Amino acid sequence: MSFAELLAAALLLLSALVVVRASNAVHAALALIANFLVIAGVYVGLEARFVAMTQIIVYAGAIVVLFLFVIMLLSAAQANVGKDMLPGLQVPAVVGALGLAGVLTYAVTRFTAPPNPGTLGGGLPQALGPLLYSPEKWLYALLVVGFLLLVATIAAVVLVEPERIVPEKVIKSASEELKEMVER
Amino acid sequence: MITLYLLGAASVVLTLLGFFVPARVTRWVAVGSVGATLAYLFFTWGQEQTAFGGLYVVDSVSQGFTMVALLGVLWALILGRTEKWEFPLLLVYAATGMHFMASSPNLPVLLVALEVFSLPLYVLATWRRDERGFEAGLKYFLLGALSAAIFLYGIALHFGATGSFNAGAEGSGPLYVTALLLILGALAFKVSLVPFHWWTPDVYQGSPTTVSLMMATAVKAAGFAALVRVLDVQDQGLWGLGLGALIALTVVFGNLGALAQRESKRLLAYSSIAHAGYVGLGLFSGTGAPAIGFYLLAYALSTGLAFAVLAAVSQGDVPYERLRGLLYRKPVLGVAMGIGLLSLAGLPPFAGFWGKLLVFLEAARAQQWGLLVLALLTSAVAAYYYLRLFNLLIDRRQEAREEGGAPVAAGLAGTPVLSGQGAGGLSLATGRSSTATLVVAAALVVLLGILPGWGYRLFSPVPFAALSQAAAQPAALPATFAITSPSDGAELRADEFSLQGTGNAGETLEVYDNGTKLADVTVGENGGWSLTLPSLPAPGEHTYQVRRPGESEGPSVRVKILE
Amino acid sequence: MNYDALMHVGLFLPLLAGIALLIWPSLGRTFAVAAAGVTFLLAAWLFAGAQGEGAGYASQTLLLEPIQMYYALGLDGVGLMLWLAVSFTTLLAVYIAQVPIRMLGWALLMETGLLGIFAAADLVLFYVFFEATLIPALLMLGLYGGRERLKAAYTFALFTLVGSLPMLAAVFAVRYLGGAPSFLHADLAANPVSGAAATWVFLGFLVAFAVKTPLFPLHAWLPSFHAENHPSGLADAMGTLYKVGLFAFFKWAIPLAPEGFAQFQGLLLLLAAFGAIYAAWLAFAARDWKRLLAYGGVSHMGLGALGLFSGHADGVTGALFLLAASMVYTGGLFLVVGRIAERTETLEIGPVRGIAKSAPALSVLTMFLVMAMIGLPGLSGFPGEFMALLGAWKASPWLTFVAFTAVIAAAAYALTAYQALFQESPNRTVPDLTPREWVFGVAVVASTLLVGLYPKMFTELIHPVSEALAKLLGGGA
Amino acid sequence: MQETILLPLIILLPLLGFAVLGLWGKRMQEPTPGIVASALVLGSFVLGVVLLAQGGARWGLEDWLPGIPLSFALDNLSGLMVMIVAGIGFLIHVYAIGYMHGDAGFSRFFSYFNLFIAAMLVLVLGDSLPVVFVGWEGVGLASYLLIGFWYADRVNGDSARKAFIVNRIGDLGFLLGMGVLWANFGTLSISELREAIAPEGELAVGLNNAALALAAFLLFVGAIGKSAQVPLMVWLPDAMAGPTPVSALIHAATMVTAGVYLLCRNSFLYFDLPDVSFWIVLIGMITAVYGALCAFGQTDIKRIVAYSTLSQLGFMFVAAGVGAYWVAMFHVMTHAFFKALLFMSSGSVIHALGGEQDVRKMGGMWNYLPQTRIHGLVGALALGGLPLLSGFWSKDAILAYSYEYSPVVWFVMLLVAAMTALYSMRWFVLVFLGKYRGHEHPHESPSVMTWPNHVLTLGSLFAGFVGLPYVIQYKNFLEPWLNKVIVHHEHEKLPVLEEWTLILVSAAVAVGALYYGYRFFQAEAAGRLPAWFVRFQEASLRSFYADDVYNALIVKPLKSVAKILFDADNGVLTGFQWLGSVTGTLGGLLARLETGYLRFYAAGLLVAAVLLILVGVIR
Amino acid sequence: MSWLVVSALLFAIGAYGVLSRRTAILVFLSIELMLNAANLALIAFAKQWGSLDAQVVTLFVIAIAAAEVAVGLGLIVAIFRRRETTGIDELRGLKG
Repeated sequence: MSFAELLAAALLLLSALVVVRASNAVHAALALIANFLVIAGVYVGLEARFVAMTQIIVYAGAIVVLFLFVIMLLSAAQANVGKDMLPGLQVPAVVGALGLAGVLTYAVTRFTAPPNPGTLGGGLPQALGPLLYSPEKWLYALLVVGFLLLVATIAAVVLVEPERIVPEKVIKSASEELKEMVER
Repeated sequence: MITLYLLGAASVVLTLLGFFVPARVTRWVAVGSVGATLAYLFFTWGQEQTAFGGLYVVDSVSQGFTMVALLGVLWALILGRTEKWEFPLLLVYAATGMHFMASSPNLPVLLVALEVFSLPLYVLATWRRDERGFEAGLKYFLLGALSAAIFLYGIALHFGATGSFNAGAEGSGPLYVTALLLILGALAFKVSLVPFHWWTPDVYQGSPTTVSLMMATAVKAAGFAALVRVLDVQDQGLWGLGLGALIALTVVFGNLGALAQRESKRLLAYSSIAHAGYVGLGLFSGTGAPAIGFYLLAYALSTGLAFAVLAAVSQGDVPYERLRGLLYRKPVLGVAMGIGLLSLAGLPPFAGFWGKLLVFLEAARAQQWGLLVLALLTSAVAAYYYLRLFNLLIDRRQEAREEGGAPVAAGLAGTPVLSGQGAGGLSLATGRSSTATLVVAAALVVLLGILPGWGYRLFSPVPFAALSQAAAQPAALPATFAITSPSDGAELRADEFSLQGTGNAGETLEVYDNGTKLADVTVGENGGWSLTLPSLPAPGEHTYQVRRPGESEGPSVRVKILE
Repeated sequence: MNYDALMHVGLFLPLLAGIALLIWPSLGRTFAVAAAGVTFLLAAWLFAGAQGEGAGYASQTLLLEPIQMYYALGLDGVGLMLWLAVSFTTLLAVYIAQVPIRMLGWALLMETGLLGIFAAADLVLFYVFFEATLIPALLMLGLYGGRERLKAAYTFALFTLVGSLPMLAAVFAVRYLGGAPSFLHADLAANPVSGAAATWVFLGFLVAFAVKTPLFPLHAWLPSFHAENHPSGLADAMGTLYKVGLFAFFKWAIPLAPEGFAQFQGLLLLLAAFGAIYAAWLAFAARDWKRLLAYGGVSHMGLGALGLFSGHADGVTGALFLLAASMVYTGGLFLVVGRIAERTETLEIGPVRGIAKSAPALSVLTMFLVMAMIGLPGLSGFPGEFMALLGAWKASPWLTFVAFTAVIAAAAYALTAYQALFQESPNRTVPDLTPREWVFGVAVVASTLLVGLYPKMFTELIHPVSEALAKLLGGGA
Repeated sequence: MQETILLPLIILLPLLGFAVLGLWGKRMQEPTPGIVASALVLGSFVLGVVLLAQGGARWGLEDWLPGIPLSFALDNLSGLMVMIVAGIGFLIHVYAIGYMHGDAGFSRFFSYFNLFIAAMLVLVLGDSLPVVFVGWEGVGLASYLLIGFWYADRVNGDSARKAFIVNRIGDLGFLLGMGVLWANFGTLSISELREAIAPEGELAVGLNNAALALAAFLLFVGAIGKSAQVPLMVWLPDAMAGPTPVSALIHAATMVTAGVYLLCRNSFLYFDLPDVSFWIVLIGMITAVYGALCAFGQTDIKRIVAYSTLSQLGFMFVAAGVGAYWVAMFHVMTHAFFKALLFMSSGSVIHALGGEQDVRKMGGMWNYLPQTRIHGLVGALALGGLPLLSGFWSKDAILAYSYEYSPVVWFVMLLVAAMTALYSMRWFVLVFLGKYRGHEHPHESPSVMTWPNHVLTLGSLFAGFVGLPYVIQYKNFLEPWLNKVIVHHEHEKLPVLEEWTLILVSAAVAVGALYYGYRFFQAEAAGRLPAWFVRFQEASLRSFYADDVYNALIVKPLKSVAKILFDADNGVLTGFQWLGSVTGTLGGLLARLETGYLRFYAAGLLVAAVLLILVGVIR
Repeated sequence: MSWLVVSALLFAIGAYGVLSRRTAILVFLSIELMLNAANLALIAFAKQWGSLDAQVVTLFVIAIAAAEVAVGLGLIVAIFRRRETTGIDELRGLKG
């Protein structure tokens, strides 16, 4: 592992810890953006330039910004609001995380590289394009992801829709119900 | 392919239609389109088809499980009468998502499909816009996202170990096992096997009853479709123990937890956990898919009946008191609920029994005796709480007083009593159409109970002849054959000498002497074979080996021949 | 003459009639009696038809192809006799019991279940009928029972369910360890399970059938089931028919796992003998007629079980004959007790005395049935008990002695109760038998007498089958 | 021995009577049911005698039960019994027409009476043991119905039930005996058993003696139950609750002797089993002594005669025990005559005194009842064993045979004979002599009651001459006739001198006891009995507290244990329910795992994932 | 090759974040972190296996994350509007 890679790895882990431990939600979000930027760099190193670009533009640029926007909207800056109802959960959290890390590293380090890897061609869009859009390859998956985005938008709209004024008919019957309740 | 087009077109059309026509029309268009897809599926049964380079596969698993999923969605559509047109729309989206999931062996597509039908569910869970609805939605969302992350990491490791994204890829070594188990964990979350079931009771209780119905039936079907494909791996040893532990816990927790419940929706949630455990039993033997399919169909119909009746009683909580003496107040609801409960308990004349029988047979075929006995004992416990509910129905004592003072019957007729209901809230499923679904479903449960053959044929992939032949030979056990005499290292004189050994009844084996093939031998009915050597062996060291035709190694015995 | 068609019609006729009654109770009792009557005639016809070649009938059609499960019915001598007993008792019950019409519907449903149990030639089909009969019985208890009916319903349902689940495991084990190609009785019997598996398989069957015999520890559900049921005795008569344990042991448990049976034979004989004397003793202390008859029934079945488990041909014949005969007279007694309860408004033994003075015919009828129950020779109780004794003696003399002291206890509790109700100085007058009850009385008396005096027409059919079983167990004739 | 359908007809006639009278009896006027019943019994008597004259008959139906034939056989032994049952039965039927005059259940009585005769005939004619058993319990049922005939008051009902239950205890012995025979010989037909056990009068070689002894003993237990021997004798005195003809027929002449008949019919079983025979003799002796002692203290006229029956049955069992089966049957015949006579004359006395049964309120009947007094006298003397009367000959034969068996037995039985003479005189004196202590105005019974007594008197007088001892040159008819059928040891004759001394000794004892009794009990009539005798009479009245002992030792504990078991039984049920509640609480614990905290769920999820992978990877 | 170890550690840290954070938004943030760890692993394996498919899948994952965030934040906002809090421990109505 070259020096640059070591540095990037350290940066990644550091920023991740900040995301997880920061007391202020905004700092956590910003640390996450930093994390994503470093990862983009690593992607470039791993010959996945297009993915690195999307990572920066979509992931860091759009998603985390949305987070920041929502944090501001709900003025929920201070991270740990309310009393901690489950103080005892810290121990399983740490033990669980360490266990997970241990198991995953054990598994990952058992990886045996295949004999004849193909060439990536730097993960450029020219190579990814045909893969993405040829019916034999991933077109179907793309369609499904498209559908997913449609669903996501409708779902988000429905979630945050204010109470719509309801046409006349419904309210009347509701009031009747009230009168009836009162008489009984 | 047509089902894909139908569902896709329906979703798109409905998305646009919603703005122009009143909610009632969108609801019926949605019912129409899902019904059409269901009909189409039914008529083009057995036609296998793969498209999009293997990413979209239409086989018996896809058709069967999609059918069950669409059934659940259709039922929810009919029961869910609401003012806001988005409700049927989201349900159709979920239906399409489930079809995606059921008909693709590709892991990333499974993940996306998982998201496609989960997102609408998160929203539907909060539909009643009340305290508990939002809580259910949030819990389901965050845990769902967490499980998606686990699923994704599983896919990454799976790719690392095998280099392919297809579900049934062969692999070995700790990386592959970890990948498989991560995926198993994520899917276990979806079908609520125990260590991953945490969300089920709270979400079923919090969300409106109609949505819970859809969750209990359709989501489970989609989840198991994926599980069937993922666990189609030949070497069962990899995930056998893990799944066994999951199922054992599920069956115990699901049933015992249900004993302590006081509210019927939460009880049905626990019962759905337990049934997920029973279905899981079918995953062990390779040929389990049709049995699992049939079980899910029977389960979907029975638990659907129970939920539909609860939906007619109230969209919110349904404490036991509300059901007391239902048979006398609302005979149709009472009978439907009765049939549903008895079928869930697995009593014979109903479909539930055949489902259980078939799944247990699969477990027996896979020699999972421990799990089988545990499942049987816990289903006895299950019988108790179903019977307790059943006894409530036929209890003649005083009528239950609904909290609002209005006896339950009145509550059924009027529009929902003002309890923080948004104008678009779900009204009670007491319309003519919902009672019609009850009757149809009850009839189906009884019909499948009497003629299980038809139901099973819906799910069995291989044309019948092959399957029955497969079932005929006693047990497709992992190959165990050996030479029993002479024992290893024995010294024998040349004349009194023949080879004996064991194997699967009716199987042919090849006997080799020092690598040269001596003769073929067929295993007798009692699983034993014997061969007297054609030519007297030359004195000296001989290693006799018996192999399966077409394999290179097998158990062998070293024998020293004297003069 | 296509007898198989008769068999199928006979099996499902009560079901259809029952459903029709449930939906349109306005059809009335005559419809129910007609349905039960036709079923009885069919059973009699089948029985007569089988006299000749003595083989009986069998028909099978594939029901669930992948697991080789058939809708297979097979009626040999034993099956025919039990069909006759079940259909006759149901006809009597439906004819005489004063109950809401819908309850008759449930009774007819239950009749189909029972006929199915005796006719099933496929293990899974047997299990289906074995469990399906539970539902109408449970509903009759739950819908029309007495005050504590829900508690009784729980115990009854749970005993049966928890009992029959190990049996489900045994069903799988028999098929997959025995290596039989299908679930048909012939195939399963052809390659029975052997070794340690046989013990487990038999244990599975044992638990389920012990609940239904009922053998000692698992009889706890019976008294509350009968005490809490509808006072008319209809549900109790049908409940008595549901005591299929002995038949099930005979047809399924023992042939399928003979080695398993050999291991449990000692324990079973002990339980049977103890059950016989224990239940008879309890009957002595029972304070109401229904518990008395319930315990009497348990004691009787204990004697039968002793005969069956002896493994000798005559013991087995005795047990099966006793099973069929006790269906008729114990069922009849429950119905008569129902009629008495309607006249004296109470089932207690004691408050009402000396009604023989005002109802002589009723007292003679009850005396007749009581005598049949305690096994007076010449009536249908005796041949079964006697053959069971002959067989049981060869198996274990001491247990036979202990068990058959129950015969003395039977005389004690039955006559004490009879005397308390009918004989002492009358403190009430009750109306005597109505014409409908006369017909019922004559039918019961005639059948008990005929079967008691001429048991040959049944034993001839059963004996070859039980000899085959005895040979299987090496017990000899 | 010809195969004829007429044989079952003997049974069907009275059975027909039972059915006809049972169903349509109510419609007939007063005497017709009695006449119909008596005619049917006479019919079967005549049929029996005719068939017997033709050398017996046989009728059988194969495989009534698998391996067990339904077969009847009439040979000399069963012929004798048929004559007793049908003959004396007919006389008692006629007598009953008079006695039951005016009773509400007149037709019901005669239908039960015919049922009894039919059952007794089945018992006697049955050639396979189960058929005998059908008759055996049939008579049990008939005696239950007849003892409890006037069921209105509780005492009759209780004694009827007691009789049935105690009989049932004996029947269990019979059943188990059959079980042993079936297990060892594979057949229960008497003729086949005889071939298997004693082909030419000797015990077949290589038989399993222990099983034989067990079977014999169990059948003997059955006989004890039916013939009211010592352990199971408590029901006979209470059986007097039934009408007097019932006591006369059932508890004197026929049913109680069924036990003796059973031993004689199966003599091939007993004749070579010394230890079982010893037990028979022992129990016979004890019963004889016990019966005699109890008879002294009784105050009810019928109970005196009942206890005397008990004692005479003891005699018969001793005869069977010592191997003299034909003598036992001889005593059965003579006893039937004079015991029926005694009962019927008591019946006439009761009838005359309008139902009064207490001897202390009787006396002086001599001058009120001209005919009954003769019957009473002859009956008492025959019972007492006055020489030349039938009683003497049969009792003397028993004493002779028991002397050969063992002098001790002979001496005890001689004592009992003396006591018999004493209490028979007590009976006669208290009823007929002295002055009338009651305040009814007795009148003689109608001729329909006295005529049968006349016949019986003749029988009591001359019945003895069919079996005179060899020393008296007069030909002995009974012994060869019966021994053709009964398997027995060749009995070598006693020397003439000894035979005569025995006869004279027993004659002297009888006459002495009779005379002393006549004198001694005049005092009781006048109330001047010695003190020790009065105390003895109190104990004897309570039949030496046998009933109280039985109640205390057996009946009460059984009832209380039943109560305890009854409550314990739903203990078993609560045991299962407790199991249910345990799973319930366990369920409660598991349900509480759902704490409701989302983070708790997330933690559960992740920890589960880690464990799952660990399980997968490590294994 | 070491990137795999890094991704594993990142995944574990994300998991710790999910368990220790007490507001919905930050829990969601940690889940995003875990998703990213998975992406990193995918890209690393793509490098080893030399197949572009993995990179295509990474793109899909980013799209899924976007969709999830849209709905998730919508839900959180809706809950905030109703209960004025983002703390997840307060939402404890359903239990048992």
